[in-house]
Amino acid sequence: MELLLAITIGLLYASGVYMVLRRSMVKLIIGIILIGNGVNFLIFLLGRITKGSTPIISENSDTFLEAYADPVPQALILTAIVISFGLQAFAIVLIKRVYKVLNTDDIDRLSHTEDYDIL
Amino acid sequence: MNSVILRTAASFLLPLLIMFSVFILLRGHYLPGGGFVGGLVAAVGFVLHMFANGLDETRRLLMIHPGYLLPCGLSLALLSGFTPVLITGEPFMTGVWLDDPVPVIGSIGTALFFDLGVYLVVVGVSLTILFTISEEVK
Amino acid sequence: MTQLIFLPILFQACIAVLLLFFFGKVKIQKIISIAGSALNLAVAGGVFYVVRLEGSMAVQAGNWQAPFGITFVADTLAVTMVLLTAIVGFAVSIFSAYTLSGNRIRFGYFPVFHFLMMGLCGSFLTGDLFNMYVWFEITIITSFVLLTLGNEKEQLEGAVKYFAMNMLASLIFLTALGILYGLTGTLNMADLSGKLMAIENRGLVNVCALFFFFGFGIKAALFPMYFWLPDSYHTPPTAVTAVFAGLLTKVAVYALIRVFSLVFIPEAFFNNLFLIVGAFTILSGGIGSLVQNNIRKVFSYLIICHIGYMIIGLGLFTQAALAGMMFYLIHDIIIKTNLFLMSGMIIKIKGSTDIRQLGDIYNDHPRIALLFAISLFSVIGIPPLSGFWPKISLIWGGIEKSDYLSVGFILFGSFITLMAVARIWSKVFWKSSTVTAPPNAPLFFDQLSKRRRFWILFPVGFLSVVTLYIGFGADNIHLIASRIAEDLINVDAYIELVLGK
Amino acid sequence: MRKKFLTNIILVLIWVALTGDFTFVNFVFGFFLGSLALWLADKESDSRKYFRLIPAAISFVLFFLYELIKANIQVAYEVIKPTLHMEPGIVAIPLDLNTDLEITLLANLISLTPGTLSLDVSDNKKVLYVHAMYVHDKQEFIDSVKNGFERKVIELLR
Amino acid sequence: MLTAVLTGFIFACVLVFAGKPLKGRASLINAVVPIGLFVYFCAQIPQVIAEGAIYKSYSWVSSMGVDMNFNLDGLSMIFALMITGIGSMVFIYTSAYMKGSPQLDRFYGYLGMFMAAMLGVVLSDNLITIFVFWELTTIVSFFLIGYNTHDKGSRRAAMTSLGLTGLGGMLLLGGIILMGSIGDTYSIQEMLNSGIAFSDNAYYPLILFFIIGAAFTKSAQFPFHFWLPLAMKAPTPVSTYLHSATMVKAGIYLIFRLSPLLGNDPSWNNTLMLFGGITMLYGAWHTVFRTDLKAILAYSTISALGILTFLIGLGTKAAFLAALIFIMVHALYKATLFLVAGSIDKATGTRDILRLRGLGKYMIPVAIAGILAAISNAGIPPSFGFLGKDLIYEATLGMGESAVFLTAAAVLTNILLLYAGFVVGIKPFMGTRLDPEIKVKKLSPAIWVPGLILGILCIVFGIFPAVGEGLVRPALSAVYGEPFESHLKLWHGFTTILLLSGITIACGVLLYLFVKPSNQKVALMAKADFISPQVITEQISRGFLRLSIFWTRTFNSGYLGYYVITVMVFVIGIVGYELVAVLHVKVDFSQLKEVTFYEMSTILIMISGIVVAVFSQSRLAAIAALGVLGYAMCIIFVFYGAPDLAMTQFSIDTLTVILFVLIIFRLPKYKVLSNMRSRIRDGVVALSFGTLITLLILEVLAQPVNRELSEFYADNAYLLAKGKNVVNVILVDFRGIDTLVEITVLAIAAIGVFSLMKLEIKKSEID
Amino acid sequence: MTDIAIMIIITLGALFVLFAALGIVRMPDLYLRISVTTKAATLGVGMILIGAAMYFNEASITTRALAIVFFLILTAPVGAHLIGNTSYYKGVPLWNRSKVDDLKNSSNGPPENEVRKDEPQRPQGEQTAE
Amino acid sequence: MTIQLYLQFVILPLMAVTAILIFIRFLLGPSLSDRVVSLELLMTTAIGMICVFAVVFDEQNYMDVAVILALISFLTTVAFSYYIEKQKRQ
Ligand code: NA
Ligand code: NA
Repeated sequence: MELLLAITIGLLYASGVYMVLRRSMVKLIIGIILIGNGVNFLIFLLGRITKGSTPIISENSDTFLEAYADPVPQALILTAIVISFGLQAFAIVLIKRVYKVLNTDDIDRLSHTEDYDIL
Repeated sequence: MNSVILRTAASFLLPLLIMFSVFILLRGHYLPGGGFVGGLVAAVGFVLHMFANGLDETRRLLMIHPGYLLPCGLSLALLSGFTPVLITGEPFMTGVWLDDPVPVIGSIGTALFFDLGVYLVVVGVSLTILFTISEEVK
Repeated sequence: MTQLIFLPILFQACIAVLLLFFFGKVKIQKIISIAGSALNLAVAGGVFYVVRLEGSMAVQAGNWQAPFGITFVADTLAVTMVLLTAIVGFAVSIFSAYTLSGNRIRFGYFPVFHFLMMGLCGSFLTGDLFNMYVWFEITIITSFVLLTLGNEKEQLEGAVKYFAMNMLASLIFLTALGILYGLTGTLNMADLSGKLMAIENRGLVNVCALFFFFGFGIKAALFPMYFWLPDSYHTPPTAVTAVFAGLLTKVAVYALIRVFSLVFIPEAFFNNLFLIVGAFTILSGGIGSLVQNNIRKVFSYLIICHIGYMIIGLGLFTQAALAGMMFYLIHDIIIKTNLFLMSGMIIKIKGSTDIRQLGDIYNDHPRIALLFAISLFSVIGIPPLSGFWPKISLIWGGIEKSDYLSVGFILFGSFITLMAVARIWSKVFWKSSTVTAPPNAPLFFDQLSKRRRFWILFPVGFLSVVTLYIGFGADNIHLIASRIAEDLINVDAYIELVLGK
Repeated sequence: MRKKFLTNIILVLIWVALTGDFTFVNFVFGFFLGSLALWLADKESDSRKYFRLIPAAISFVLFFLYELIKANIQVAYEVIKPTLHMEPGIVAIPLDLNTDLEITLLANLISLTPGTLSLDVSDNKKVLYVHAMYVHDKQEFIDSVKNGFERKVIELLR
Repeated sequence: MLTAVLTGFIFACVLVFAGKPLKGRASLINAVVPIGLFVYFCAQIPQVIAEGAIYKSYSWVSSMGVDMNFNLDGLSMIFALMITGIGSMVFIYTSAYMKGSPQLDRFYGYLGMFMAAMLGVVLSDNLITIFVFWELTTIVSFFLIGYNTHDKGSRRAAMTSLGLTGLGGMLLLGGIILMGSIGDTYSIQEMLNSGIAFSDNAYYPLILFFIIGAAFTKSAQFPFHFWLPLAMKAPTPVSTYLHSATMVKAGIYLIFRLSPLLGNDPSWNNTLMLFGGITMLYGAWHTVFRTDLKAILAYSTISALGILTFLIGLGTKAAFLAALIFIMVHALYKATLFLVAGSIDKATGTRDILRLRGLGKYMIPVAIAGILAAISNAGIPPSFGFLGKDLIYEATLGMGESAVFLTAAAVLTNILLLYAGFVVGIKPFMGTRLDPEIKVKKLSPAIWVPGLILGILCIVFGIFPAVGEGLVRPALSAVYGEPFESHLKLWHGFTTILLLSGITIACGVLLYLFVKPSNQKVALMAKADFISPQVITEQISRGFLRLSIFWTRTFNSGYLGYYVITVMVFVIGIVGYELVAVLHVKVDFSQLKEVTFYEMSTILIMISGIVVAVFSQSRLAAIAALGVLGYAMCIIFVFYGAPDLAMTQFSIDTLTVILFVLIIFRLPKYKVLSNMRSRIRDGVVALSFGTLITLLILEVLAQPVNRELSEFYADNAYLLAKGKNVVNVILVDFRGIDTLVEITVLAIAAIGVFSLMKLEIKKSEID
Repeated sequence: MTDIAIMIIITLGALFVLFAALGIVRMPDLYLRISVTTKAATLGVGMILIGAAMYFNEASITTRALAIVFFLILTAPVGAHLIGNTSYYKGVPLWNRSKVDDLKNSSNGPPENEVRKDEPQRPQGEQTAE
Repeated sequence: MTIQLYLQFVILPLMAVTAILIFIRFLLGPSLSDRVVSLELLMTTAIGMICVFAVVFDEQNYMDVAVILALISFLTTVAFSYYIEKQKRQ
């Protein structure tokens, strides 16, 4: 399964980068979300995965009696997910606003050619 | 949205979701859940209400602008972090717990208030964002 | 006593939260922000003083012993950065209060600004790499908000690129953290230091380090990852750009310094990488600054150019080079902030940023021009002003390592800076301008009340005084920088402080 | 007022069941929480009779489950057989119900049983438009709804 | 002594705030400063002669080895006296010459600062301190050349001179730091005392390159000379002071100062001789082709500087002596000539030599000064110049085999210089008729007195050689290490030297009589401009700017896609390089057997979700696919024991989808914006990056795992932190600060969204 | 014994969900797909939940399972109604073999003519993607 | 055969097939509404799947995930409907 997940993560990164390279702002954000998912998955996988046992201590004991999934990557990913949600929410609204002001979704139309008439 | 069915359903769902959210919040220290998800569930309730009844209606329901939940939540979280500094002189964010667990809620300590702060902030954030946007969409 | 470490962070947090309670109330917010920033300056100064007096301190948040909790460490490097942040924060807070339009303040400028300050202090003080990531995210989101605050056309155009590149950077940073945790199972920097040393597969450690390099490198605007900076830094209100210029790229430089001295042991591969990248950064920034017509873009490219110095210093990694790098960092934070504040003043005076239209500042406002000259000459490194001393130290480092190419680039960078600044002086201050403030435009500098003019000038003057101190009191600054350089080379003290072994 | 109180009690029961903690304190807490939720959620109320609630509800649920399972099997058959023999259509059903709650309940019931889907309620709340899978005879369909679900709803809520 | 140096700066600072009253007539008061300093230095002379040097030390940036150590020895003394003496004259002259200028206070401020900086250069013992003051002179010069701020030519000249001297400054910095790190000190005295031999060091050539480069740019040696004529755009007092008498001699001073340290190698001498020789001939030659008084003077200054370099290059004691005397000679007569030229300009409004004649009777004192200076310049006895010229010839003649060649060059130069001096100092006053268009204004005494004083001194110093001798004696011992023994005399008897002097004067006078300045000659010279160093340098710098524009435009194209792809290629290149070297992962496909069907199908759905998100032509379909992808991830999180994660991911994904859905109104249709080629290129980059990540993951997974952290958390979550959901305990307790920051991020994002949607700024708001 | 009951209930539930899935693939128009799926899935998942509740046999889990069922029963029809309603007005067509369409002719019906007129009038590029 | 094994090797694959079928509809569309409906169904299926997991791994904590899924998934449908409705009005 690790192999499959690793390939999937690679695919998430690749598709994310591909989307970031597109010219549409919506695609840009989709790309960033894709990479973000890839990163979360990467942390999850590299923290080593354990099947089926939650890092929650059972009701009538003080510590774990059996194997449990590493809670640290989970906590890290949780934080990362929430943070990237904040950023994504902002970004999504940003494209809305950009479109409202500039009337385009095309990133390449956001750039002006500089006039270097210094010579 | 102009649907009687949705409106009626939403008015049932809202109290239910709020209650669930508190449940998720309180149980977070022992079971999956916590302030973040809890806050989101509460926010979902209000957002549903907004979809069904319109923004103005939901605003009236909430009475305050959801943005004010942000400083409230943040200061609650900060205060719970400060508590150990003030009480025992231990570092910021050290857990301070009441000796005996309280029924229903479990152990009461700074972590709980911290989670409550998280909850409030999340509700505030989700609602601020969604309200702002749907105002635009209107 | 160690609890003091939290103070700079929490103080800013409290100001910000307090400001949120007064959301939309312009006047109260101004008062709170300025008073808060002044107090914060005192707080940061106090912490700096205590650490200089009693040595580095560490505190474990939540009272969980390292590496299990989040450690906060106040060593000389960290407290110096915190103090600089407080200085910049104080100046910009005043400048903002007197120049920003009420609308921007009404929509949350000040709370976000103080959150940014908090994020910066957090990044400097934390001893935990993942925690540094979250502080970084604070600086990123606040910078997004500040960058777009106002929603003007230019701002939004710049914001998209800024957003994309910075998101990319933080995703790479996060990837690096994931790899690091996978390799070592820890996130505490002191702990990482030892654990990474024990890993046999050095290549993998290097790859991990590379990801950190790219993540921070994008934010620090290194070659060839700097492109977003000149495309966005000239767009928001001056007060905002001033903070960005002074602190935002530097926090990434700080992270590079910290990570590549404490966590990863500097190896030849990285030293060479830094040297090459640093040299090209100087080159790109320098020649970029020569050909721009927007005064803020010139300054933006200068930011890039001068980051190259610090990276070269990091690449040389000798006591002298590191001291030079730190000295430069100290100087650069103050000076870049001031340069952008000045650009704001120029806009206030003339209403334009186009070098071709500007002019006459020297003739119309000779004293203001002289005030500006302090910073302009400092940025060139005209001796004995502040930019001069670190360069000497850097060159020492280069000579020590017999790296004459780097020395050459440092000198070349200085020369280009000289020409770029001279060009500004000639075109903006000397020549006659084609724009003038329209009559009855109450927001232009000349038509402001005397009191307001004073308070707009005050931050520039304040920072100029600091710059002068850095230049003429170079001895003290060099001592601090040398102390930091020692700390960076001998990390054992840091590790012992955190892990208590 | 009474409706509020009753709803509150229901909420308390749900809460207690949810937490699985049948202590007095939890009841009190649940009541407190329920009132809070209601206070937040329900700013207007009209009183109703709840005397016949429990038996009517039980009969209602049983009827509903029966309909649900029956219809599901019917649809399951429809889905797996090789050819499609449906006669779908949208049918307007005149309503005898008057409150929003009643209409909603009916509409949901109709939607929940397979093969039918409430599409819309007319603006004057007198007609319910239902999409149905099998409209062999329009009137027959209308009657089945009116005699089935609508009657049960009226029994339950009036 | 520190006070002496700082006086100028303090004076300048005072002027910034209290300059107003010192503008009009009162500006003469400003001259008190240089005169006072001149007196101060005069008062030191006896002590210097008696003790050899006065050494004062003030600690400054000691931690960097930089202290304010001042060493007033013979050499410094000559320069200090020149600086303050000529400075006094210039200050007086300025008060009249610049009368009415609205920024006179500023001008005096610059002059004061310049004087201070120059004093700093010649008095400092510490190399870095020298550099500090050296750069200050550059900067002040920039301000003074660009004094007429609205004149484009002035600004360009200022930029050019700054560029060249600034470049030299960088070289100097490199040189002195190199010297410092070899010598382990920046104090010249300490270096001398330690007896260090730089010429034995492997880096000697580099030091030479740096130091000589610095000196040459500053002292306008060929091919860096051209900034000096351009600098004539500055007001005449500036040209007098900076660009003839003092600043340009800073380079000469530097070479002088360092020759005991660096001069014991033939490469040093040869370089100086070669460039000095070329410069003196080149400069002198060009004077013939100029018609502007100041231009002629500029080229003759270049030539004189060449002579000095040349002399120091000779390296003999006689040459040093000649150079020291010639510095003084030149300072006196050149300053006089500049003042004369300025006076003429002031009185007539022109400096065009073709139009100037017959001024003698209108401005007798000026004419006297001019003629005296021209005589000294020509080396006609009994002027000070005669003495100087004698010594030059003596030095060249003493050079053994190459004596003839060197002497010939010196003679030729002197002939041409004589011509130049006559053209400026005598020609305007000769003749009887004025140019009809020229009106001669009356000049105030403050204008002609300084020139006259200096002119007279040109002769006085000649008649009383002991004055010069007294000054030169300690200087020579400072730079040559040996005391000066012989005595300077005007009359040596009939010698070869006298013959040479005669030839020089005769040829020069003939040249003056038969070769007249003309516009044709100017035009003739202009034809050769394309190979002049100035034009070549300008072309190089223009080329550099073009390259800069190309570079900047290429990298900062403004297109986000290029930025990202550049970064990506950079990342892939370097990471790939490192990774390939260490990769020993063997992909073990057998582990795929353990993958269950439902896992496989979840992955399958994920991958299809990705594909739809990437390739869908419908934006909402892409977003919905993103949702599906997120939900599939939730399921995988559930597989591997992360319920909290699944919950959060699910709620966040739902919210994101909702946000997208709400926002997407009115956005234009997805369009295919890129062509196939760029899509393939992007695809290749993206896939390589993805592959890299996959390989990296597999490599890391092969490493041993450390679970110290999670074990601690697991053991203590309930016992110490009273929670059973370890993830939540980490979030609110162990790593609570992360969460605190995280919610802050959310709060800020909410503010951001609020302001993004609601804030509208009016165009009139400038901030 | 309970185990077998649980297995049966869960199997039935899974099958209902499977039918729903088959339905959504096979049904010819949107409305039929909604009709088939919403409830089949609700019933199926409800049964699975009850099976799980029986397995754990614990009050808190049972209530949680019931809560989910309750929630699904409450929301599924509303969702189905909403999406059906809006789709209808957006113009998602009925299957061509549909018999009647009362809504079309009612006062609530879609403003057919307007829609048609509207379509080509939208400015190019402004047109919203689906 | 224990209940766990049965669920793992019979029911879970069955549900995986279900999910794939639903996803096929998602891919096919053709209208947005179809995708929304299949998304909703997918989420409902996920609830079931998670419950089955809870039994398979004997991990009651997973039930909470199902609760959250049930609570929140409805919102997606409502939002999409909202979108479709608004779009219609334009
Ligand atoms: Na969290
Ligand atoms: Na959380």
